[in-house]
Amino acid sequence: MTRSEQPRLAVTIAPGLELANPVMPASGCFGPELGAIVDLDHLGALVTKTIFLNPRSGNPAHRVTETHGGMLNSVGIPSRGVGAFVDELLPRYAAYRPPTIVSIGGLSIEEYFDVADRLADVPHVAALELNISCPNLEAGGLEIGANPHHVERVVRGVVDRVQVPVISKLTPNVTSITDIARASEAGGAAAVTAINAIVGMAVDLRGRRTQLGNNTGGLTGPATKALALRMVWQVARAISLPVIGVGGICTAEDALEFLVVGATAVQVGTATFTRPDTMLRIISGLRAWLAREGVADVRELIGSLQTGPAGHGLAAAHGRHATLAVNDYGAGTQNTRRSGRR
Amino acid sequence: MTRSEQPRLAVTIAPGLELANPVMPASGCFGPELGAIVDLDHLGALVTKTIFLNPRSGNPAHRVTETHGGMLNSVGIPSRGVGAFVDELLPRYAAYRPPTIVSIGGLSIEEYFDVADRLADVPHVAALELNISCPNLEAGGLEIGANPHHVERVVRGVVDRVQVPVISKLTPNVTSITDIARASEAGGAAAVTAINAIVGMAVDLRGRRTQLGNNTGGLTGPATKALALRMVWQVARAISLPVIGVGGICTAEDALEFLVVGATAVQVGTATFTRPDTMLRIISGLRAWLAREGVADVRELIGSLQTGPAGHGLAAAHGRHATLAVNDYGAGTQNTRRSGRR
Amino acid sequence: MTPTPSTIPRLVKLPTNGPAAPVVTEPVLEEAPVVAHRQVGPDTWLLTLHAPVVAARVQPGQFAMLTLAREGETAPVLPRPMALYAWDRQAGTVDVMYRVVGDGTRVLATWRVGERMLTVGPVGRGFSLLPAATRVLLLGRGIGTCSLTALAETAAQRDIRVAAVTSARTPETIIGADFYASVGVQDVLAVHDEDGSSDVPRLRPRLAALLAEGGVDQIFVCGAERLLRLGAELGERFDAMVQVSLEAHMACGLGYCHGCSTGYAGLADEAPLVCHDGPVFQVARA
Amino acid sequence: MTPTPSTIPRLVKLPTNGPAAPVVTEPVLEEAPVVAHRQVGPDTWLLTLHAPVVAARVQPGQFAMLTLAREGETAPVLPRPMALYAWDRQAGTVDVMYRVVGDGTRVLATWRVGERMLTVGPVGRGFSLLPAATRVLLLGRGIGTCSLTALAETAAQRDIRVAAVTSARTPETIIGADFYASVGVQDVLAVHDEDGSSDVPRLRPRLAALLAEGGVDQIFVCGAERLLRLGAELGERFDAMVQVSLEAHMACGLGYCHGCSTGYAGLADEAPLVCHDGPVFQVARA
Ligand SMILES: Cc1cc2nc3c(=O)[nH]c(=O)nc-3n(C[C@H](O)[C@H](O)[C@H](O)COP(=O)(O)OP(=O)(O)OC[C@H]3O[C@@H](n4cnc5c(N)ncnc54)[C@H](O)[C@@H]3O)c2cc1C
Ligand SMILES: Cc1cc2nc3c(=O)[nH]c(=O)nc-3n(C[C@H](O)[C@H](O)[C@H](O)COP(=O)(O)OP(=O)(O)OC[C@H]3O[C@@H](n4cnc5c(N)ncnc54)[C@H](O)[C@@H]3O)c2cc1C
Ligand SMILES: Cc1cc2nc3c(=O)[nH]c(=O)nc-3n(C[C@H](O)[C@H](O)[C@H](O)COP(=O)(O)O)c2cc1C
Ligand SMILES: Cc1cc2nc3c(=O)[nH]c(=O)nc-3n(C[C@H](O)[C@H](O)[C@H](O)COP(=O)(O)O)c2cc1C
Ligand code: FES
Ligand code: FES
Repeated sequence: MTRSEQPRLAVTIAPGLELANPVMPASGCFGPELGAIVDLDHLGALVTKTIFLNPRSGNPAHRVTETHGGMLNSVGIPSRGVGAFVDELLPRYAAYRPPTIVSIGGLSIEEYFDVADRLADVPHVAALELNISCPNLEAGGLEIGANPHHVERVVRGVVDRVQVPVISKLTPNVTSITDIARASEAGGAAAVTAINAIVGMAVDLRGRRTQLGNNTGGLTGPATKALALRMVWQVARAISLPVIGVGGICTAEDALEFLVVGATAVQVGTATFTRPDTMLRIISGLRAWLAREGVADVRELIGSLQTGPAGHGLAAAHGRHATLAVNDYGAGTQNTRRSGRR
Repeated sequence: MTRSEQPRLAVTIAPGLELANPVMPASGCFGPELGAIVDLDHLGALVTKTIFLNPRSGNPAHRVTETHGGMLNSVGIPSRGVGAFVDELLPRYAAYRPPTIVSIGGLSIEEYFDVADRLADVPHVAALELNISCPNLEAGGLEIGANPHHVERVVRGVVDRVQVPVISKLTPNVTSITDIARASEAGGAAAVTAINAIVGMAVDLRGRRTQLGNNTGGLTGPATKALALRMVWQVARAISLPVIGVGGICTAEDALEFLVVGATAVQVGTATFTRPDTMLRIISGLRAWLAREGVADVRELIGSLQTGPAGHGLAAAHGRHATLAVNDYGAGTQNTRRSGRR
Repeated sequence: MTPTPSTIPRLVKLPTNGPAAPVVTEPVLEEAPVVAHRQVGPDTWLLTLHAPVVAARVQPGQFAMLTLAREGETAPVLPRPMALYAWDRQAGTVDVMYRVVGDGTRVLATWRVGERMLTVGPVGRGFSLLPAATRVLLLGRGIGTCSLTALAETAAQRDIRVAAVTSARTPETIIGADFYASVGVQDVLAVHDEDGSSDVPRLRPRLAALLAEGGVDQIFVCGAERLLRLGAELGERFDAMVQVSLEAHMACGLGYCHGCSTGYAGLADEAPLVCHDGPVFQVARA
Repeated sequence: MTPTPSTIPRLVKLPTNGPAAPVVTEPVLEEAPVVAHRQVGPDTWLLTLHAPVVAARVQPGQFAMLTLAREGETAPVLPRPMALYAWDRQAGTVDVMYRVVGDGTRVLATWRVGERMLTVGPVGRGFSLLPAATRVLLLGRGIGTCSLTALAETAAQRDIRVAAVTSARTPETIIGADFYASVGVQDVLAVHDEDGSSDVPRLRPRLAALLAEGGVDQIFVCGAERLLRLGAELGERFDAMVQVSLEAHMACGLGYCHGCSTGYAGLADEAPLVCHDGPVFQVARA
């Protein structure tokens, strides 16, 4: 690749669903309102907030607060219901070029099916993302997403009802995320998204109160990246579906790390609040990084991770030191000092 | 309480085990070596690194790295074995005034019992903390701590073998930490510690390698506080044992938040790396905070959390605004602006 | 949790059309250089940003979302909503006055002249000045007064007679009194807790006396519940429309995250959003 | 993962007693004010801390753990190990020279004179100068040279003849050449990659010629594997003891966290810890 050629950014996240680039919003952290200030036509896809069958009011205030390196939300997924979504909201998504992925939820397994039925023949729905993992709901949400049998049932039921690809969005609040990923694959999902928010809490010490009206909320943002990367890595190795990585992504480098551990595309949530144009910055950052590193196609990076101790001990440290020396074990047990940046 | 009186800091974390104050180190983030630069006699207790039956070498380098708001470690619990511990290490702990809690681990349920047998009649062991939750081990660790039946068996077996209180240390890497807490209670634990490290990962993008020699590692530090607080809150409500809170505590305020959600004492890990005297700062910070707030006994705070939307909506925000007005719902659905700090 | 009986007036959205509808403008994203930034009182700072499009569009009572994380940094993760205290459409600048109370504002205070701050604005539905208004009353407390200052200027420019209460805990923390005077507010009542002048029982008769002759068409409130109650009471007495600017924790400021709900709405319909349906609401007429 | 066959010399701990044992001192925790801090080269800074107890105790090759998080902050979470480049026991100051390469050192570069930095030191087992040594060779590359500078000064003070190679990628990034000259190092070989003078095939004969007359008693290495290999080779040839200072990611710096293992040891015994058993190790004699 010569410097002047543009690296290829397109990825395919499900059969028939090719995106112009691997960057899309995370559900609940996006709406067409953002189009007022950011050019949404550059995104890889659009993703809606989770839609329920009937209107829901969401949780009491406060619904968001800041924590160390992240935020907590207990928005509780207010929804105007799938009817109002199709009639009023979806057309606002359809006005943009990228495909729209519709996130759906349910307070019971049947509700997912009802929502899916309602969306089955609606144009401009490019895929469904099943939010089986929202930790803020009193019913549904966490419970369904934490049980592989329920997950498989929900996924299969929705897959049976719609023509478009079905993406299963995994909760991190489980002992084994790979079990849930496998259940999604068994149910016929075309891809999985990982991860949703981590259940957390914040305290107003002086008032000896919970900060959030709902007591607990979903922890998201940079503080969660290490956990999300680990889960995406595990999931990508456990199943053979494309994985959409999400959790703490703020920069092009963050996004690339998710690709390296096995994600095919990424979603950006909290970082869009920090800077409304984060997704566009990431897309141009990806392009610049790939060009600089001489990578012609972003797909070369997907799952390119090498594991284990590097150069058997010390050299793994810092990619940024371009001329990192290869260090070896001595015949004994020592390693020499890294010498790259010297 | 008059300003000149010292607030009472002593807490009881298990029958017969009263601590001068609620602050102790987290296992693996402490050693008598710290005594060279910090006066350990002021601590509430000392906690050893997890001891195994036989010597273990630990994981390949790199073993620690920094992440956003925290660190990852894949030290892998090197150990010289319980024999060397009793003969050489324990005397160095015994030289200090605070009681020593010995953390023990095992690669099998039986190994815990063997280590417990070896420690059963050893003086200067004030309590055992069972590390059933270390995420870095290839065997034992996560597996035992994620299964309530195994947890109950391990706890009961150790309780049967020793006279001292047995504390069960819970892993956060589970779907339901309360199930594990209840299993610990059922097994006869005198207290539980929550939480251990969260399994995470970091990537060296340029080198397309994992940063840690062991690929994944335990995420700890401030980034994890919101998750730890939530789990401690859930655990404290699920069982009737004292809970020792740990995860991201850096300041006296952090420690107090854990007490408010239900912890009886706290452990400090990562923050001791950031500042070796963190525990002493927390203890004097506790004293100052309690005096300032006119709280005569730190135990008044334990589990003092009020939940739900405050003043029904807006007033929960910021305890620091001392004269926070009580806001109410309107007969409709709105709330007025908080007025405390104005 | 069942809400306790309300002691504050019932609030509803401002109308979306008719004379009482606020002027709503499209927000824009600007990388706004800090052109001035100085401390103006105890913990209180005045920040001036060069954000010409925001300045051109903003209406009284609207606000901006400021990204406090510097380029390359991620903390503070959430931007902060800040009222636009004043602006200069010619110079293309907007002013924000804020009080340092937490981590966010502590970081904000470290921003230096020349640094570029991501600014989204103007956001929200601001105050609406009725075309027929001839006399208005502003009730502000503490930093909440910052939502009212620009309104005073606009009203004064329209030759509306303005009376403004600016209330605070101490004399030093009174906000906006000089600004009010400089833009031609006729009656500035700067009151505080130290001498008790901010007490409602003392304020009520003063305002009643002031408004006795000529009455009042609109009352605008920000920053304290007790001022809202007083405003509602006076509104009833003088048959004036009462508007109030609310606060809520926010993430997006644009209406899509649903983080800034005004409260708990029950089970079906969501309560209004402060950023999108407000921040200005009106007291429902009985 | 099976380690590939070793191409670097086998290293072992320095002895704990006898003439080749390093002087080990107890560390102390000081809140050390920054007394000077300036850029001295491309991305390279020199920091001077007032840490009188550290300065009084430190021995060449020891290091300090610096808390880079400011009071009230938690990032960077981990302190950074830094070699003590030089010190002034009289003035009670220690110098650290560092290169900005990552988040930690980027924060370090923002510290201003007067701020107090938590400093733990001296840490580790440093170089040991044999009582009988009359001539030593120092091989340093890049910022790794910072571990050798103080040793050069101590050796020169003991009238030991010192030859020092300081190697770098570019002429501008050469570290310590002036310092070496100023403390009386007889032979300073400043070499770099741009003109190829740092290539081992070119360096080897120069050093062999230099040492041909009088030989060398000890060789000290820091900062590059190829220099370690060269040092080991010369050590064999001249029958000199070879010591090398290693690096590892660290958390505690005191030997209790086991984060700084030198490598993978197999299944029973743990590999030595860089902070506690090192950072200086010696090349095992064949
Ligand atoms: C429409 C609107 C206009 C505002 N105008 C001003 C102004 O002109 N001057 C000014 O000083 N402040 C104003 N505020 C409040 C401001 O946004 C800050 O959030 C508040 O000052 C808290 O300071 P902090 O960020 O330092 O607190 P932190 O402790 O850092 O805040 C922690 C979290 O709580 C939220 N939070 C805390 N207090 C408030 C609050 N009062 N309102 C909203 N969110 C809060 C923060 O957004 C953050 O998520 C306004 C708020 C709103 C909604
Ligand atoms: C005994 C010893 C002496 C040292 N002396 C010096 C010195 O005099 N001058 C100097 O510039 N540097 C020195 N270093 C390296 C220094 O500690 C920094 O960690 C290194 O410069 C990386 O910079 P950073 O913290 O900005 O990198 P970051 O990217 O912020 O580091 C991320 C993580 O990797 C670790 N890390 C990265 N590189 C290294 C490294 N080379 N060694 C150890 N840990 C690393 C960090 O500690 C941190 O945990 C020394 C290291 C050791 C062990
Ligand atoms: C305010 C907010 C609302 C969210 N709402 C939803 C939602 O409706 N459905 C969903 O599947 N995930 C929701 N999420 C989770 C995000 O889609 C995403 O999984 C999570 O935020 C992690 O990504 P991030 O760290 O980039 O924010 C929400 C997150 C936030 C912060
Ligand atoms: C370097 C390191 C080593 C640890 N080793 C152990 C261990 O041996 N046994 C154990 O139970 N927990 C171990 N932990 C977990 C801590 O005890 C603690 O649960 C965790 O660090 C969370 O607390 P923190 O956020 O304050 O660090 C270790 C943590 C770190 C960072
Ligand atoms: S702040 Fe996002 S909807 Fe109001
Ligand atoms: S850094 Fe903790 S043992 Fe070396």
